[in-house]
Amino acid sequence: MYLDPVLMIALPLFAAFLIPPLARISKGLVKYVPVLIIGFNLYETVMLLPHSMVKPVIVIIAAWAPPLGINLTIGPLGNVLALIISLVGFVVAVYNIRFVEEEPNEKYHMLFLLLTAGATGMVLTGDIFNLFVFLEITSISSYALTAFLRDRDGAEAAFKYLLIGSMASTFILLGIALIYATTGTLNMAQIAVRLKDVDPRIAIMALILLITGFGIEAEMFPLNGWAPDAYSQAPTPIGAAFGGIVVKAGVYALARLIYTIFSFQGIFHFILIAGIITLLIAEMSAIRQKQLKRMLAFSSIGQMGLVLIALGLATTRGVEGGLFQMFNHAMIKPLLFLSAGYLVFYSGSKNIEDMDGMGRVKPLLSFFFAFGAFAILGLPPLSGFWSKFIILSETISHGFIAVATLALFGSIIEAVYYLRVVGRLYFKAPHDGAKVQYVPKSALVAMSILALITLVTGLYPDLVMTYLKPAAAELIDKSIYIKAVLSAGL
Amino acid sequence: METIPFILSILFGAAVLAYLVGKFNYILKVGVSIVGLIWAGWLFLGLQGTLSSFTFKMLGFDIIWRINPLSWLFGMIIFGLAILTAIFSGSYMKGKERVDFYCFAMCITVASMFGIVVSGDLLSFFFFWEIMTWSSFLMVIYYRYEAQAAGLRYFVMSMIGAYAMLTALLIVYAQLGSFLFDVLSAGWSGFSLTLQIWLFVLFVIGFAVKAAMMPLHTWAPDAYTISPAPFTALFSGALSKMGIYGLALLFFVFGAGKLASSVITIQGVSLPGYILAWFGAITALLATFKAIVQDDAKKLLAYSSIGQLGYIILGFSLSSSMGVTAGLYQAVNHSIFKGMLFLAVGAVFYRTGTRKLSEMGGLITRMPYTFFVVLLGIITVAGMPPLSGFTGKWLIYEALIEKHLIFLAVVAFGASTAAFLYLYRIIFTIFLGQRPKRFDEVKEVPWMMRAPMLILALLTVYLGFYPYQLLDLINQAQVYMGIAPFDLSHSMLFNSYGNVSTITVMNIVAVVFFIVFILFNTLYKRSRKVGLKDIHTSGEVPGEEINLHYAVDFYQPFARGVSIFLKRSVSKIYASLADNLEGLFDVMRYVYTGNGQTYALFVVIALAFLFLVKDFLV
Amino acid sequence: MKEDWGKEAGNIISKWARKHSLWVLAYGTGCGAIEIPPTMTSRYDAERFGITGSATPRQADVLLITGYLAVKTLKRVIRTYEQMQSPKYVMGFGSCTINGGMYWDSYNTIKRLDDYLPVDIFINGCMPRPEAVIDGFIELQKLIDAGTAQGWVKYKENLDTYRANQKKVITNWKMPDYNW
Amino acid sequence: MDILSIIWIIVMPFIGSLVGLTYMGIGRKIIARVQHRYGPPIFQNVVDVIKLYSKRSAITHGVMFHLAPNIAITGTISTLMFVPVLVGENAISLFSFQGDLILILYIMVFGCLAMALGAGQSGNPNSAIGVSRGLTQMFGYEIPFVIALVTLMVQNETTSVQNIIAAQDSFMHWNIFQSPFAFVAAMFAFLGMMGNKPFDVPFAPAEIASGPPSEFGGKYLALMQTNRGMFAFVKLVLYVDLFLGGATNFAILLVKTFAFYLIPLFVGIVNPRFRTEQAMTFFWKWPTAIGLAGFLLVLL
Repeated sequence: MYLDPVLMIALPLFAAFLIPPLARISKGLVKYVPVLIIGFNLYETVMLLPHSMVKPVIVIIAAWAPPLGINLTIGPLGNVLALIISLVGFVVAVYNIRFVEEEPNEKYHMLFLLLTAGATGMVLTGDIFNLFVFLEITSISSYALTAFLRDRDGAEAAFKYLLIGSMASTFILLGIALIYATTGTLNMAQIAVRLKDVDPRIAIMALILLITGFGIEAEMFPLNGWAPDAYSQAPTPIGAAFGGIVVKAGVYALARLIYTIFSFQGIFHFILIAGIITLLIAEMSAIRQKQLKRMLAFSSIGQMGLVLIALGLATTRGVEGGLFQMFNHAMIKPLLFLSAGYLVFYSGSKNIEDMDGMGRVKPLLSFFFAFGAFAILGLPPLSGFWSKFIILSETISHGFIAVATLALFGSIIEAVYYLRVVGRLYFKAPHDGAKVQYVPKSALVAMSILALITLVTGLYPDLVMTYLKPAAAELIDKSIYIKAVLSAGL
Repeated sequence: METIPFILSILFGAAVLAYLVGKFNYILKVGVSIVGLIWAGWLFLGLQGTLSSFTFKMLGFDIIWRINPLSWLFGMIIFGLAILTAIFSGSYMKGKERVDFYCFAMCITVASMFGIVVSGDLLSFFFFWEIMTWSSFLMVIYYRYEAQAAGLRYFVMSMIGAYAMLTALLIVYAQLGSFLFDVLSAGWSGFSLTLQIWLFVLFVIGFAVKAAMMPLHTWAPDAYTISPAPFTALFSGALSKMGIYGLALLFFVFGAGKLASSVITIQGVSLPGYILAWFGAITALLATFKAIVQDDAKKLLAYSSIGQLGYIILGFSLSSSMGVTAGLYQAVNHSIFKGMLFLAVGAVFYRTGTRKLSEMGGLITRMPYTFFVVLLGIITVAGMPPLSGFTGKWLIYEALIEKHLIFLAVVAFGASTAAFLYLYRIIFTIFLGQRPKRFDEVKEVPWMMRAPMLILALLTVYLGFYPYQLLDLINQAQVYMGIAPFDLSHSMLFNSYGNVSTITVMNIVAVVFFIVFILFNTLYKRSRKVGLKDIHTSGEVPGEEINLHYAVDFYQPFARGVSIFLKRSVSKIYASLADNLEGLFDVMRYVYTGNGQTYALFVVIALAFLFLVKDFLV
Repeated sequence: MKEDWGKEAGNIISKWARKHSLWVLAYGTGCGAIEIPPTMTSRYDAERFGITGSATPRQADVLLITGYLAVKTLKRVIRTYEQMQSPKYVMGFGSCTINGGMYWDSYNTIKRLDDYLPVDIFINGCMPRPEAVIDGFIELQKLIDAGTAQGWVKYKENLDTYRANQKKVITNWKMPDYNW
Repeated sequence: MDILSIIWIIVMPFIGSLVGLTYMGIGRKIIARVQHRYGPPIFQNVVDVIKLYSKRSAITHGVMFHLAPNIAITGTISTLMFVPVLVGENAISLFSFQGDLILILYIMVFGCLAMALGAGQSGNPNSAIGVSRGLTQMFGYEIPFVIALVTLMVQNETTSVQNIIAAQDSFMHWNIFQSPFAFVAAMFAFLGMMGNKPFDVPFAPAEIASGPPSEFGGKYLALMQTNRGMFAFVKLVLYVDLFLGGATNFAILLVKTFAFYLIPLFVGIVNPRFRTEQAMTFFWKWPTAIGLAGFLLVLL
């Protein structure tokens, strides 16, 4: 039984603004608010799943039926992504309970809630301008969160992020304006229908602008310059949230754009090539990194490259694989970030070389990190295996053997740098005076959830795949989506 | 419940259980794993001759697990060796740290190997293959601090192999739409020649890494050396056989053997097979050279293992009835003797704490059982007649000569002769010669360690008498693989070229030995037993501090003679390649400069680029 | 009766074989060593009597001591002798082994080898020529044939006496026991 | 199996060792004559062995030391069992109806390995050095030897010694003429196998005190010497079987084997000693090249 899906956006927004006053009443209470609210979101998305799988749930806001009014279109895709976002959000929120001890933590929680709300909005909305608005909400809270630690590096990273992010906003806004000017509508389904009659030159302009804009959010090369800095300088949970939430929303937007709204075939090849380049360059950069979180950031970009390859294939199975990869990445990368956060915290240094012997000193953390590393390398029986397998299988089926080979080459590089870190954790003698320390229970719970999901999905991938299949179908066959949205108004 | 998934769940369950209860009690965790392995092995033993299979769907892929004579044969290798090594490690690992981790990884490795042999489709084959890779990686890095480089190299090499295999199997899937072996064997001949060759190469790379074929062997010496001794036995005895099993699948189940007849044949051997045979032979020879100059007992055996696997590959790639029999026989035999040698070296390490050949000596009186095992082991490795090794060697040479592959035969013979050198070295420097004073109080290992070694040792004697019992099983596997079974009557090996009766050989040797022994010992008074140091040293009485054990640089003249082969090393090439690549990756610093303006510029460039190519986007 | 005959035949054969196959371990001490090469090589060719050099004491039958023995060398000689397999014979070569010869008053050489090792035959002279050496060997063969070359039995029986003598001159006695 | 062949089986080892030792004695005599000496009687080696058997005491260093000569002679006798001594009407082939060349090749090494083990347990560094040298040299000469054998096997399409002999039915069909290259290669290998100069570095008496057997004395050495004689005989018979078409009676056998025995002997008389690695690499140059040339002939 699900409540009104609008609550999934409204409640976090409302709660976010409620936090500062609440903080005046009780400092301790504040940190449980995100857990509660995002927990509700999680519940909502899970409850919605059976419904949206059958038929997209259209929520009409302000009594105007689509295409006239603003609406939430909770198709399988949106729902699955919302589930991913709330899951990651929930886990990160649980983790936050003890991690963010720093003042002013109410702002932190507020921004985090905003970020989640924005991302959820992005994936649920059926209106392209709304999408933009939610994107802005997400982005702005991200900028703020990047600089949350209020040190020099954080500020610099936030500034870079802000710079690139505003370029993205500009381009997206321009693109939307172009579309609106030619089609006269902002509803995505409606646009998809009307775009056929639009002068293709204008359409392609709009597409280019939008692709560039969303490509920045989706960490497509060469638009991802902001990512390494932002990931590594932001507080660790936020790094996890970037990987698990922001990027996922960006990719969602990109997918929606190229699959549903526009129907240009050439763009898929572009995405494919961009994907493989992104992957290779990211992996090649990652291997040279000296900072743990920065390395994870590059790895995250690399994984997104794999998702882009999958999306570029434009086949049902490929998209399924891509979505599965997104799901897995959303589980594994936060796991890595969260464990890395405490590793960095305890070792007192961001550098990989200072992680020596952590396996002795902090066995559980190191275990989770190693577990995540193994999962992201695609070692069975962990979930990363299946998504990688499907994507590569699909890539090769379509004759892109070279792409698959390059991707595998990237994977080998990935194995090298992850194992180097794992090696340092376990194979180097710990520094003098280090003693066994255990991390807070909340963090452990957060990481255990992620690890468990990774293991269970790996052993029984069909569990997730059942829900990804309709989502992929929605992307591939856009008529389902369009029909559902447009018929809702009748 | 179906037997195969049941066995798998026993093994995985034993792994997890051993890890969990391992926190509490030593006997419990070792006991759990041993009991689990024996239970699973017992169930598996009962599957002989049955064609049990288990099918289900996962992610829309058909998965099938089944038993056939070939997989049963390899499965028995795995379980036999795994149970013995588990018992061995029960005593060996006592008092070591992280035994729970050890038992866990051990059971997982066995489970994954079992999974590989029962897989009836490429997907689960690859799935278990990868599990095997990481679980054995966990074992390689057991001694954590020293093991990093070896572990990393092992893992990366394995990944390269696995990904080559992945590419191949995905290509197969793209072509046939199914991962099933049956579909593949039916569909292989439909592929174009180029595709067949590509698939062949990719699969061979995948399997050759595990089988440590040169030049993909560089992980093996270090990984074998550094892993805990009981596991090394399993590693070399069973895990490397998975590469061989893969090759068997590739040639005879997937149907790459058919590629054979369509292309050029050399002396009745297909070109790819012929090339592979050369790789095998060269591996056998060069690895043997390398083994001769090692000073680390396990490294020596590791190179020896690489060399022996070269023989097996050689046998398989001939694709003839005899060659395959030879390969399979040698595979089983290699598991037995390499298992016993690694265990024995482990036992020596357990008592002396060193693996350096030049530091040991004269342990024969201290560890007679271990000596006996090593003695039988080296006789078997050398392929000398009374024991089981001879049959394998005989089969390989007959197979080569039958095909008139004389150059290969000479290389193989040469490698086999060179093997005497390192075999003698290992038994001499450890057990014979002078004993350093600090090992005077060394004791024989406990029975829990002795028993597995002795069982394997007696097995070689038994097979020396009755090789046909093993050959029977091999013949069943060959029938499954679609190869004419090797013709054998009881205890007689024969082909068109010659024949050997192993029982006669054994009997002659035994009878002559005992006659001479009795004559020699009854006609004479007992001889005087003298001490180790009581040797003629030009009348000098050697003091305790004088080293009379000739063990350092034992084959220095040999090393000088073959220095041309020894000074080049593939691993150095790989290392420099990796270094250069990493240096190249540094170029990426020019991409991610950390400068906001640059990134903004990238965005603009990307936009401009998109505008330029906009016609292609439509 | 029959057993005796067998023993007798065995004795005869073994005596004959021992006599015709003398493997010499030449302990090349002192100046006498120089006489051994001509004895063995083409000029005098001792090999025609079945006399060959042997590389190690384990294989040797005859210990040929070619000259004076310093106390230090005596120790080695004793060790070498004890490592030989019986029956074994000792041959003193030159005056030095008989009475010290020109070293009769040296502080550091032994004067009479027979005190320390059971010498079966002495070859007189300083130096004895190869002819004399070969003559010595022939004499030794005769002794073997007659069954009187029993030095090794003597040594075994009178080990205490020999040891006492040996220990008298060798002060730092650190040798394994003669063990049989 | 009739009574006669059983008798032959029992008697043959004795004959073999006697013949082998006598050849060695003759060899010593010949060497002496070349060096302008009179030389020992030709039965000198037999006398030596009898003397060694008559030694009253022997020392042992342990169980392998004790068993080594025993196993070594077991290996040699077993080899003898598989080599057809005489062919034709009065064939003496012992067990060699199964005479498989590969089996012979491997069982020949059996005794050597046992010797090496015994030498190892003696604890004398010289023995170990000798074994190390011997094995190194063995690896050298096995290459041309194997090349020759494989050539023969492929040429005759059999691995049975019986069949190889049968193929050499007339004088011109002897393998020495049929495959001269293989013969030359095998002859080089034979030089190494017999351990005469210039390939006597494993035993070098003046350098490492006769190498492996340096701790053996008395009955052990006696058994080893017997073994040595017999082993020489076995090798000679094998070579005669392979290259000279076997022998139909003892007279011919003795003539042929002695002819073969002379070759390493004469080479040895006039040559100094090779160093170990020289001895090994020597075999990889001309002998191997000649053998491979023979290969090419077979292939064509």
